[in-house]
Amino acid sequence: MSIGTFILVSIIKIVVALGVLLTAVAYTVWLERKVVGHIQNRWGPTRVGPFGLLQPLADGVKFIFKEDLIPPHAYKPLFIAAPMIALIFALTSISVIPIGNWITVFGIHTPLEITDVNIGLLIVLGITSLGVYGVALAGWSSNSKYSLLGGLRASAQMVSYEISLGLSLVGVLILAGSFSLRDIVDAQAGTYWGFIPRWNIFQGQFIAFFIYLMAAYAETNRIPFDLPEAETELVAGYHTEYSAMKFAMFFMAEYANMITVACLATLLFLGGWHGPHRFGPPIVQAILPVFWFAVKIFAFLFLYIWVRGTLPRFRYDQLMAFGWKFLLPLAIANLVITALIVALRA
Amino acid sequence: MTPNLHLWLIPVLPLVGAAINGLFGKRFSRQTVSAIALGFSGAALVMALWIAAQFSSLTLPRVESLVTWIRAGDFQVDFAFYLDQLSLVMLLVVTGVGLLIHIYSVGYMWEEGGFYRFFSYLNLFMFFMLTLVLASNYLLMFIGWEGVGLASYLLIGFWFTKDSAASAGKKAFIVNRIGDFGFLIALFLMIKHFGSLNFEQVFRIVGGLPAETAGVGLLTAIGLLLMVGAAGKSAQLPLYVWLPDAMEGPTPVSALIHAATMVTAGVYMVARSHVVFDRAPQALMVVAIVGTLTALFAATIGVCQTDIKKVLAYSTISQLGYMFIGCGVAAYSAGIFHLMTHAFFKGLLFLAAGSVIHAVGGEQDMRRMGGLRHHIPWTFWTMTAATFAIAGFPPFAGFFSKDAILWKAYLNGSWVYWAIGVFTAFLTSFYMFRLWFLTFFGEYRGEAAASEHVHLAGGSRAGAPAPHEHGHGGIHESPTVMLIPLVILAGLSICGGWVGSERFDKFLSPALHSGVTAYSAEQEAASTPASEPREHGASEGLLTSISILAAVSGLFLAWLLYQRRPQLPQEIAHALGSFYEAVVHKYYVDEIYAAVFVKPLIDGSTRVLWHGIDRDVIDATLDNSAEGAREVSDAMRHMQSGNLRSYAGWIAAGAAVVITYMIWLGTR
Amino acid sequence: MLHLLVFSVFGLVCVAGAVNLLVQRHPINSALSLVVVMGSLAVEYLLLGAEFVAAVQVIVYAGAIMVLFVFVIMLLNAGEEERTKGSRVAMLFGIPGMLIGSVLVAWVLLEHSGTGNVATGALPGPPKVIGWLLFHDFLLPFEVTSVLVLIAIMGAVVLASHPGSTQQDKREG
Amino acid sequence: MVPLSYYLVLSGILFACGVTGFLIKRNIITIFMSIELMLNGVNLSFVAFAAQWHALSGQIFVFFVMVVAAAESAVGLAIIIAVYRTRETLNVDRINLLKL
Repeated sequence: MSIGTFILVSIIKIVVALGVLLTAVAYTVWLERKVVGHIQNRWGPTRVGPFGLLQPLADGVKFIFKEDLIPPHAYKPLFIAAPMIALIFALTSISVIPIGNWITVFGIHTPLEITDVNIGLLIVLGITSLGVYGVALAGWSSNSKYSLLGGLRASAQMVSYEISLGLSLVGVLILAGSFSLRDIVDAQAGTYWGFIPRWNIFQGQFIAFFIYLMAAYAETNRIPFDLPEAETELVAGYHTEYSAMKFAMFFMAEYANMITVACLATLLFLGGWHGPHRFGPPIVQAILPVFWFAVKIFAFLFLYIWVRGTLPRFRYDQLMAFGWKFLLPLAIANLVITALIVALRA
Repeated sequence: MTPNLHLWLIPVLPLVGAAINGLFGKRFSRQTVSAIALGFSGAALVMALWIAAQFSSLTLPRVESLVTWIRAGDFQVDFAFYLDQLSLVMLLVVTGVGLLIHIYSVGYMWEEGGFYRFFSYLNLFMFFMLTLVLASNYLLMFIGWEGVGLASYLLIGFWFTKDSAASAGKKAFIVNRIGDFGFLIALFLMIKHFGSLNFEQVFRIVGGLPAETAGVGLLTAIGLLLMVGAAGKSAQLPLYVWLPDAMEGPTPVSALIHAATMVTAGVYMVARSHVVFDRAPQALMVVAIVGTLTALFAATIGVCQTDIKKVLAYSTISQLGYMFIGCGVAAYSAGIFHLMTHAFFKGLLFLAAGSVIHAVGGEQDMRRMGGLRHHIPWTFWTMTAATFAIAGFPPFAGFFSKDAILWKAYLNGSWVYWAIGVFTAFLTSFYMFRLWFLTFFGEYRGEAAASEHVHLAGGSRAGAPAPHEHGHGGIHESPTVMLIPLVILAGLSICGGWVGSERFDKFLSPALHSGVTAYSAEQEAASTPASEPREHGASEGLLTSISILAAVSGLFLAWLLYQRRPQLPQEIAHALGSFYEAVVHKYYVDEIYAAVFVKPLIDGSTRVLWHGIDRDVIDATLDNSAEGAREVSDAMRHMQSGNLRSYAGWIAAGAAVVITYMIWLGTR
Repeated sequence: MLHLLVFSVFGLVCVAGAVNLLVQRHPINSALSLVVVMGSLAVEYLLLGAEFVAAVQVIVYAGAIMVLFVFVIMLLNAGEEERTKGSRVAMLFGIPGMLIGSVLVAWVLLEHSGTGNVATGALPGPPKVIGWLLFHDFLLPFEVTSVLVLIAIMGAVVLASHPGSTQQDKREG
Repeated sequence: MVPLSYYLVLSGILFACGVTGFLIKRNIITIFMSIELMLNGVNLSFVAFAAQWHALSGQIFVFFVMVVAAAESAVGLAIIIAVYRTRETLNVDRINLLKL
């Protein structure tokens, strides 16, 4: 493949991926409002379009046209930069996430991801670990008590849970023996006794999945760990002072992060794009992996929203104690046991 | 392959006892402490007996290696244990007498402070002594050798708050060091020339060398150096001075360490190294001469001592001299035989003396005793057995062994050894019966000054916890726990010699046989085998009679002087004048040593080493440099501004200098 | 050529970040400049092939250590730097010393080691190999460092906790 | 193809910037960041030399440096917090009690 083709293909993929991602973000918001609405025994958005399907569009338009307020004592450069940082890092991490096998279109053989690197997981982790800057800086630069508290909480919480998150992944890495997301997915191909898929979650990584789930909720500042933006105590936490498109950026960043986390969960624990796909015509066979992938992400996001509609919020010291005194030891124990089993099996 | 005997357990068992008592004994009751101490030393005895029981079925000598200790090139030293007839005898003596004295000590030390400490030390001593006896190489033996010295030091200074006890401990330690120095050099010579310290290898190599009858060579040097070590440990001339002072320790210690076991280590070592001595007649001769002189010398001092324990101490030195005579004329088995019987009766003598001291409430001066035989009959009768044994009356144990030594001395050596030996035997008999009469017969002389002597006794233990406070109530027999060992030892003192030196010799001969004997060679040339027994038989009878006569005359003389005509000794003392003075003052040996060695040493180290070197050179250097440092620091301390950035500035400047220098070095 | 271009671009970003760290008076700006330096250094590592080092650089340095810095700045609400003149020594000796040292070193480096070229991705350090080295050849240093980290954790907890707060916790608990 | 010395010079510049920061900055947190900058400069030279000599030990050393830096910053920042509690300033020119 010549360098020109490479750049062309890459640009196409980036555009497509970004489009899909942003659409997904928009409709995750819609999904959340709908699902939470039904959980709370109401309808959710219904007015704009059928089933309120055009609601995200309307929201976007609203955000764009709202007045962009900047508080007078805010530290302006960072106040402006913070939401951008948050969104950029949230969107970037999708670039190394594969959504399917290699495909050949018009004689060009290319993977179904923006770029295929063999330390993909590390890159995702690195980028998500930078996402905390957006939140922290937003909280600080707003020069507001609520924001500062939210920012402090967010940075402490994210740094704390990042450790458990990373450790919960190490078990999977040991099983797959690679940092490449594609390799990890490939390691989960096949089934036990013909019907139990060899997903990591069924390979003894159940506890790891649980830890990942908890840590991921904390990393994305979602209920039950949404202390940084706890609206009943901090108004809206770190984005109290934000409005209009800047607020929208934080909002998009949060949902993009959710999707990234869902992608990672699917890739690492739920077998990625593997599923029963040995049927149908060739075109269906080519599309099916992507379909399974999307289904799993949808299930994961649904779980996210379900939890949000169900669980109350932690107290802050409970949150820290849970992360350091429960999740972290559990993650270490899981890691040790997994390593032992792998070592003994070898 | 014979089953493993686990020889290492024998020394280690007492060590465990020592460790338990030493570490936790403070919290234990006296009963627990004594149970532990007795239990572990008893276990060692049981093991020794078990080994003795199956002794005939063993192939000897037997070496059991535990682990390698040192390995350097070809040179290797193991923690290995060596069992043959010689070490078996020593093993039984040490564990048996040791256990008895342990039992005795329970009664003797019951009222003392530091009870657990005493038994911990005692067990520690057992450990080192058994290591010494069972070692299969000179280095391990040396460990035991040093270790018993340590235990001895600790026990002599057991009442460490008393100055005389503390300095006696130090004296024993230092004098022993002199001997150890010789021993060490002997070991170095062995390493250099034989490349090994293992008994088997050393003896094999030495066995291949010719006897140094013509001149003085390596073997003579080694032998003499070993003898220096032995003289230190076994209190021979000229290194005997520590033993009388060692009587500062508790009496059971004197019995166990300074009579029965430790001081005989030198004899054991000489016997163990007989291969070397057999090929070094000159060294052997030195051994014999030293032994003879010591025997006579100590005996004469013993005659005039008034402290009951001091008499026994000089008696011990004298008897050790006998053993060395035995070894010195290549009659090692006779020496070891005497060692064994001596362990019985001298241990008994000390224990009985302890019982006497116990009875009279801490008094040690015989002049303040007398007439005790009715008050303490058990002690009296056991002591009588021991006295007759040491004096050499048949059929007591001492007779057989002493006779064997004298006979061998006459046969293998010279009549001079024999003559002095007999004279010494006479002296021995005399002073022992003197002790006997003074202590047990006549009137009790302490009564009149009862309050005074208690006071004196208290004074003599100034500062130390008075050991026999409960003795105030008057003269009384010791408790049963102290009498049991006395009775057993008395039995051994009577019967211990019945085995006969011939049979003993035969039993030991595999261990002491070395092919070449310095004397046997000449002997065989001189006399035909056929005529030997008859000739020997005749003269042996004669000689035996003479020595019995010596013993009897000693008894008679003592009776005459101290029972019949008690005023006579004073007159004799006056008549002898300055000689008597010299003897009473132990020939001024301590004073001579103090003047010749100690004082110059102290003066030299005070003037030269302390004032000259330490104070004027070393201390001055330090003081001046410290002063200089302070002056420089006074100037420099202004750099210490407390400002972080200034420090960083200095670091950067310094780094620049270093970089510049390094680059200058690189481009030069 | 591309290599040199990328190197130069990120090297310049790097130096710019470092200089900005010095120039900025507000610690948070300095911290963010340092993050930029670290990010561009990660790219330089990638250029040299050390992908794992680059990833760890981002995760640990930029993602954890610098977050800690920002956190502390926020916590203490550190304001702009005061321009006190506390140290003449730093100016009189430190700065010249630093200049002399760095000029000398730069001269030596350019003069004496300029011949060897480093290819793009010269030495890939795949995680597997790195891990193998860490757990075999460098096991002892690894363990020692882990102990160091443990001590550091405890030290940080002890230092940062309010004096007397432990007793309070106990009473409450 | 980039000469090794370029990398080294870059690392040297970073190190020099760190030293300068240490010398001229007053805020103790910034001074701390200068130290991190120096460590980063050193790390770069480690990786560059590793690539030059094809020895992965260089990269291993970077990990150790990072771990030490992490430990150091944890303790150091804790110290800064403790100092701020008592002295209520972050200016090192005002924290100069440790002197004769």
